[in-house]
Amino acid sequence: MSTQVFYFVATLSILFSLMVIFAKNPIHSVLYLILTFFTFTVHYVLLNAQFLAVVNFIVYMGAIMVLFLFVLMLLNLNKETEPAKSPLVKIAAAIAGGCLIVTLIGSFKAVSISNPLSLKNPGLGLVENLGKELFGPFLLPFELSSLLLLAAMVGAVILAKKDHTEEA
Amino acid sequence: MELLILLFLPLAGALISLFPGKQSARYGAFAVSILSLAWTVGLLLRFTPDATTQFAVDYDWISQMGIRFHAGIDGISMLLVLLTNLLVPLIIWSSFGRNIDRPAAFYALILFMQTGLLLVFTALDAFLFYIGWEAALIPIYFICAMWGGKDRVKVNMKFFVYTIGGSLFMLLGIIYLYLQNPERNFDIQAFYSLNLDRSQQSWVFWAFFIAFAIKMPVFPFHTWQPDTYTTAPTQGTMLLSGIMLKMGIYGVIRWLLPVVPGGFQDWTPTVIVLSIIGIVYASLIAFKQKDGKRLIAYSSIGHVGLIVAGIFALNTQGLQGAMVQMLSHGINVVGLFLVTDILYNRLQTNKLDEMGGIAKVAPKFAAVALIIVLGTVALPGTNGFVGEFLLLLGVYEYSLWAAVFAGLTIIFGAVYMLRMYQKVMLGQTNAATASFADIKGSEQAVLYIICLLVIVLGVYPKPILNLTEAPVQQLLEQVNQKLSLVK
Amino acid sequence: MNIIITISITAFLVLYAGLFKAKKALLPLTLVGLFVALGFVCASWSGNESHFGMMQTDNFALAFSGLCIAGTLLIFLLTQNYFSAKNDNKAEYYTLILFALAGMIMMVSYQNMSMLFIGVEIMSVSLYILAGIRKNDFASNEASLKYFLMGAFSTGFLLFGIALVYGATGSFDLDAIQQHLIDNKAVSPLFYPGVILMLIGLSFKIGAAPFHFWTPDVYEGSPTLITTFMSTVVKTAGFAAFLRLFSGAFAPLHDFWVAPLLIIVCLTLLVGNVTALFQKKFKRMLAYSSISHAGYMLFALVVLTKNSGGNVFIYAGAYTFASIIAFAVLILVKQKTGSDDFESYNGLARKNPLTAFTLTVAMLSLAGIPLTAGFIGKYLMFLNVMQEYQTILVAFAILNALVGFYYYFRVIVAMYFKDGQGVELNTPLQYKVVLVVSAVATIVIGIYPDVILQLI
Amino acid sequence: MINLVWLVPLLPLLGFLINGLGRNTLSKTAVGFAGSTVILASFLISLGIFFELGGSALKSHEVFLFDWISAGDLRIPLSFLVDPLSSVMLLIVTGVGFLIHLYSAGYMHEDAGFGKFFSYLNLFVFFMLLLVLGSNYIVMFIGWEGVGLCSYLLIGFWYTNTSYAAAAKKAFVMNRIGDLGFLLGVFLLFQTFGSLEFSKIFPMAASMVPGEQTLFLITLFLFIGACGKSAQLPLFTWLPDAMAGPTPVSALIHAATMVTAGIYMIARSSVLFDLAPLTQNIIAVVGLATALVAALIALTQTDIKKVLAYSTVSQLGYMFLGLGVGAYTGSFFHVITHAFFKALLFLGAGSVIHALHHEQDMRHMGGLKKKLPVTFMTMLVGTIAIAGLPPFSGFFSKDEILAHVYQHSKVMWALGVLGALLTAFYMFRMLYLTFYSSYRGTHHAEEHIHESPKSMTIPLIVLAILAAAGGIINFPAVFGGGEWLHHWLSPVVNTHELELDHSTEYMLMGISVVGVLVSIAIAYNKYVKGKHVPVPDAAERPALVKLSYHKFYLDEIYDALIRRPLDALSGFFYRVVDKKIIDGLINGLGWSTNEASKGLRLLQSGNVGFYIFMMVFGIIGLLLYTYLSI
Amino acid sequence: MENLTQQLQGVPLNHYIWLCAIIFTIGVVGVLTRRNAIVIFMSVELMLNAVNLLLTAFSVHSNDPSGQVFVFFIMALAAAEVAVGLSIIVMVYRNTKSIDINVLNRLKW
Repeated sequence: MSTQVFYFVATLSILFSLMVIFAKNPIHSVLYLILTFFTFTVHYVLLNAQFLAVVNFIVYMGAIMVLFLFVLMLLNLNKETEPAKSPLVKIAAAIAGGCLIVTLIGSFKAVSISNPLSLKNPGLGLVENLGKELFGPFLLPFELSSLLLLAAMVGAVILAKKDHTEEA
Repeated sequence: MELLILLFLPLAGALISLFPGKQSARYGAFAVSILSLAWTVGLLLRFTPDATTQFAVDYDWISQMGIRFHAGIDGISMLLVLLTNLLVPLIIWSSFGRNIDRPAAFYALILFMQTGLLLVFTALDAFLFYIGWEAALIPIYFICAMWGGKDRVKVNMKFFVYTIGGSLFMLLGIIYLYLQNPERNFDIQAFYSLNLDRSQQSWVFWAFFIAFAIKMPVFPFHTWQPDTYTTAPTQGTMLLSGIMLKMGIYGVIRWLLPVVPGGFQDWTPTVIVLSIIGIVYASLIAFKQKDGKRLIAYSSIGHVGLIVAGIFALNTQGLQGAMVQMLSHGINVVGLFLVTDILYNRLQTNKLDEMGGIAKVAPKFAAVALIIVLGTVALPGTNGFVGEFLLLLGVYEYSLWAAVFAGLTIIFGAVYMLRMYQKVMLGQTNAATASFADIKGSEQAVLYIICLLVIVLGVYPKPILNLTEAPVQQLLEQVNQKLSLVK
Repeated sequence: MNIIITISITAFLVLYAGLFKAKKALLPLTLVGLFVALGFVCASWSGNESHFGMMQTDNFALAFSGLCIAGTLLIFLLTQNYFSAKNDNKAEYYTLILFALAGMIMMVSYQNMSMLFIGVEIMSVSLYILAGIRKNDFASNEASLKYFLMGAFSTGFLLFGIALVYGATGSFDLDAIQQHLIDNKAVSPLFYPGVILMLIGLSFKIGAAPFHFWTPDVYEGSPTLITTFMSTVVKTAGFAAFLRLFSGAFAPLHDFWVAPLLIIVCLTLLVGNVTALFQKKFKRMLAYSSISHAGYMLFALVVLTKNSGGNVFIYAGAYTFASIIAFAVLILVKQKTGSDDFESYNGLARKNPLTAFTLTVAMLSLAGIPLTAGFIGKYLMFLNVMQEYQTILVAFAILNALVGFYYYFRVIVAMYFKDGQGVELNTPLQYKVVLVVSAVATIVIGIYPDVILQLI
Repeated sequence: MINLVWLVPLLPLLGFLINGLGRNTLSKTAVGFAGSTVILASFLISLGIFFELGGSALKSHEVFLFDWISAGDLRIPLSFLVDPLSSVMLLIVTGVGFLIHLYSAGYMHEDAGFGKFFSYLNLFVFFMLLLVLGSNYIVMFIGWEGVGLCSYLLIGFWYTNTSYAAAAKKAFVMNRIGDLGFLLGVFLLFQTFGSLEFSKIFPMAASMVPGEQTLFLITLFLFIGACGKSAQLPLFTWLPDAMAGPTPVSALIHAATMVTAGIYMIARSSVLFDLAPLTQNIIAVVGLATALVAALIALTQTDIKKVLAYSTVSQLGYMFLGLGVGAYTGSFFHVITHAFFKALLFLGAGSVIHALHHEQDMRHMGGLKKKLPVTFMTMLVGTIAIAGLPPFSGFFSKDEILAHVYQHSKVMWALGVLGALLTAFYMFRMLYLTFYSSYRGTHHAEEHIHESPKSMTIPLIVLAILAAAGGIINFPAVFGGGEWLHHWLSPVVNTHELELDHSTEYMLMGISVVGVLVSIAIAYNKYVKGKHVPVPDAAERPALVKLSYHKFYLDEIYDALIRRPLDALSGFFYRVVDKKIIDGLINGLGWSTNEASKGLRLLQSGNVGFYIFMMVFGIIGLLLYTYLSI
Repeated sequence: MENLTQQLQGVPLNHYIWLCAIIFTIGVVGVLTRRNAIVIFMSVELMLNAVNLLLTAFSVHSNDPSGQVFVFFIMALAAAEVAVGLSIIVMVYRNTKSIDINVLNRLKW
């Protein structure tokens, strides 16, 4: 048993994420993405980051992905309308991706951290612990991220709103 | 303080002349330039012709970077200040009969440039020197590009980029010297006392020399010059050839020679060969030029080549010759360009083939033009001879063969200048030149003054020689002393 | 801290004012807010206050905050006559700019990478929106989407880098990271790709090659006012953020990241200058010029000295003032002629001497001609790298600067030396103020930079 | 009087200023009066100086005016040197000059540029006096170049004629070629002796070893200078062309004074030249060659002034020949006598031309003996003098030279005599063609022929007397003469005694006199008896005659060897090197940047996908660096 | 649950890094290959999630909660970005009736 769960879930993550980018129909992509996110939630659980697991589940799968779906439906894009990119581009992309992964992993080549993860503090990922961190040292960024959300809100409203007035 | 007034009087004049009405700009600018000339003469009277720097000013400027507003005048500077402040009024005056579009801007730019030039000639801080160097370039670019002739935009862009490219490399050299200087400042004395090794000197030499070589211009760096001289408005050409060109020569004497004598020495043969090629080459090209302005432009390259060769020969005669010749060349070339301007103004062409017989209808004009031409071909008794003689003597002391080839300028100069004179003035009049009006008014006044200078300086050049004698000697001693220290 | 609060509150007030249709109050309100913020900048000068270990309002931060606020102020002044009467989005416009400004204040003063991240994102998100705020304008849409897609993409790299750095050092705090680097001779190999990825992420934000591709398109497509904002204030803040990280926390690893940085610098200079040469549109040319200036500003990182921050500040200041002039004139010209081609500048100087003169000053400054602030900036940059005798780099930069003269002078040539239809721009008072103030600042810094150098 | 020497050149300068400034306002009489009077005054002062010098024990006086140029150890004062050599030369210049001024007042009376002409003449005299009086090589050089300038101005006096203007330019440029040599010599002198003062150089040089390389170079350079000014091979072609100027100019400049400057200079530097035997040989050969070539050319010329011009070149060749063999006094003697008779001949020719309304072609003259008696008589005197018949002046001076040549080399002497025979032939040919037979011009023109006015004939007469009696000043010892000039000059000029015995001298004289008489007889036979008239320009000529007629094609050769290659080079440099290569390189840089811009611009394709691709490549590259560097 | 996680703590950190790198790269490849703006955007989300997982793993490894807090911020950003991004896409779609990024090439050169 031991670590095999991780490898199984990891394989699933990779598989689903590949499906996301290879699915012809955008709707399918969304659905695979949801599956990918689900496997991520499992990873969080495995890492004992329960709070993140929950948030990931709610925010990503519950909110974000629904938003994606909604927009796709709204724009009526549930068809495989996307003209395939030329094979050249695909090959180039594959090579680029391959290179990227090779160099990326290659640059960790001397990673000495092959020691297994060990959970020193089982309560690390719990709400209590994170809450203390969040409202302690990270209070300022937390408060300021409200600006981010507000800006996004204002932006989403003005951009998505239908109007025909136009500035000079 | 006296120096500050000298430096900034034209600038103030430039600002003032921007504001009043269009016509008063002309007189205002002229008045200011005359005032500066008067002030210069005043300084000259109080000037003691020895090797010291006088009227020095030294203020904090950009203290964080070790930059000071440090300027002063010694004999060499005085000579060039005199040249500048003498020629600028003449140049302004020469434009009186011309219909100039946007006169306020025109005269303001000239005066602005004057301040830049004066800064160059008096700066004792390398940074200030550089600032002046560029401050003189900007206005002349505008003058040439705004009031120039055909292709002015393209030609002037080339000129501008070419020259500023050179000067940026000089800036690189200045920064290098600054960093080598333990006191971290740009003071000229500190630069003089630097003791770089040969290879450093060598490349600093080129960093500076390229800027100077382009400005003068020396042989392979000259191709901007004929085009620019040809397309620029005459006043612009006069400023360029009469004064601005001397910036390069002055730079060599003040900032190159004493700072990196080792590099100077190592590259002397190369530069002398280049300048002599320039003399022969430019003179030969001048032989067949059809355009008067272009012909003078090439002749100027040849003359400058001789000056450079004289300086690089590194002896008293060569340097003193260069001093005299700087002044003489400034006067002569301004005269020549004024002559072409008058021709162009009357005939609407610079083509020599379309002229002829003007001496018959405009004898006064022909006479003064002849005097200027003779000054240019260095006839003894004119200012050109004194300089050219000393320069050739200097070059001769460097090498017989160098002098033989450099001396060809005496022959070639006569060939192309007389050819030009013949084509323009002699022969029969044609339809265009038959109604050529003789000079009068400001044209006449300016040309007469120039002729007077040509002869007076040729007959009695002693004051000029005295002015620069002491600093030149000191320079040579300094260089020799420093050379003995270089590994 | 006070600064961010002031700006945020101003943003809220403006938003509400917009809600209550108090259009006339928007600009005064904003200006007052910004002036107050500027006042706080001055008040906390030399305070070097730490805010929860997340922000450090040291002089570096304050100076850049001040510059960003001042730049924004000038840009707000350019809103006169910019909006049509029927425009409903004016308040949102203002609010988003203010939000972005708040984000930038974080970027210039962060002490923790989370602040950097949030600051960057507040700014970016606001800008994505602002770029696309002309909803019916195809170019604006395109700019917005391009900016957004690429921005999000690059954010991924920035985050990946942050994650790796965190993995290597176990902290987001800059001091802690620096300490870690100093203490441990052998840094975790995770750190190196982390640094590189952060370099990539930040290079994107400042538009350095080869991550500059968004710049020209977005600058061209966005509303000119937003382009002004992006190319001046935003860029300045990006640099400050870059500098804070690399000349602070990552400084001990300078030898490692200087080589890729040099490549980036050279590419940026080359691409920016050479491509700008062939542009037909003034606006797009300015976009490329902003790329090339990013290259020059990165010089400060090539050789780290104690003056690096100050040097970038001067450069950024010079660049900001000059660009604001350029864009202000661009707005005026476009309003009159409807085009941002170089041709529309033909003969402009005859009827608009003041405008032409200030634009000339701006171009000279951008080109780096002495007696303008741009020269001092370039000089400082050259001086900076010459401390380690990077002669070849400087020579390369000089060659690029020469190319730069060509395109900067094109507009001068058009205005002064070409004959045009003699357009007379209607220059409102506020524009005149901006133009004159910026031009005077450019010249004053150019002639007497001591005023600023003594600050830092 | 010697202290007033500065007045000598100053007066003509004053005349120049008066005439120059007042050329439009002063009347012709006033101009002529002023112009001539100043020269006369100078002449009188010179005379005073001459006699004072004769009476004084000190034979060399320097009059310092002011320091002209000084740089380092170079110090060039503007000062005058009065010594036997310069005092004699002063007399010639001012004396002959005055006569020519006087003559010009009549000759140029109808010309519109009368005032200008006089001012130029005065200026010329000024410069010539500077040349003569200068106490160092540089002051001499001022005059040297100054006379060149005046020559330019006067040759091109009728500048509306393009070919005259071209001739003027040619003269100036050719002179300049020589001047460069002069200057180089001066530089070498300065380098060797550290001074340019005659009074410093010559004593120092006297102690040098003969035949030293430096001295050879110095003298060679100086000789090149002299070649230009004194129209020696290969730089003589300007002088015949210089006949474009008004005839008094030809007389003054191109016969009597300026062209002798080279001889004067070498005579002055005789100390140096004596120490450079190689140069002397070169001078002798060049002089002889010039004498012969010019004489051969003169044989077939049809323009009266051209004949005289070539005869001048030929005579100058003799003088150089003399200098080359060390006969400085002889050469200088010839300078003086030549000044008399050549001025006379030119003025006479001018009188003819004046009478014939500017007709110069001898083919259209003839039979003028009756119509122009004074001119004829004086010309006859001049012709005999130049032909070298005793007791006219030319005989003595030429024979002194030839005697020295004989001593030096017999072959050269033979060739020299040949030259003398040719001289006699072409001079009499000229005389016969002009004055004998009958008039060959139009009948209409014939009626207007009249003798010249007094102001022209008086100088002719005076000069004729001088030409006839001029030999007296150095009457040879062989005839019991005192050789006054020889003694007078000996303090300054290295004089070499003739070491021939009297019988040889008589023989030499005899040979040349007989030869001259024979050639005169041949000429008489051909042109007076045979009434031979040269064929028109276009007509066919025998090859040798053609060669002579076309001046050995020297102008054409120069054209092909120098002018055209230089012109071609000029065009090549301008169009190819300057425009294509150097400028092309620079423009090419700009062009390639522009092209690079065009290319690089395309990278910005507008396609987000492509952009991201590029970014990813950048990222991969940077990561690769990371991978490799850690 | 607790037991399970305890057992799974044996996975080496390396493998987390590799996993995240792979997912990240898949995201990059997605961005490269697709033309549909929404799918591209989803690929970006994939990249962000990879980072999230990596941060969490590091956080656990170094026993420091701040990493997880950072993940929280990233999620906040993701939400904001999605809101803005999707509205931009909607806006573009309104004008062009397409969300193919290749259509967006009017701004070039």
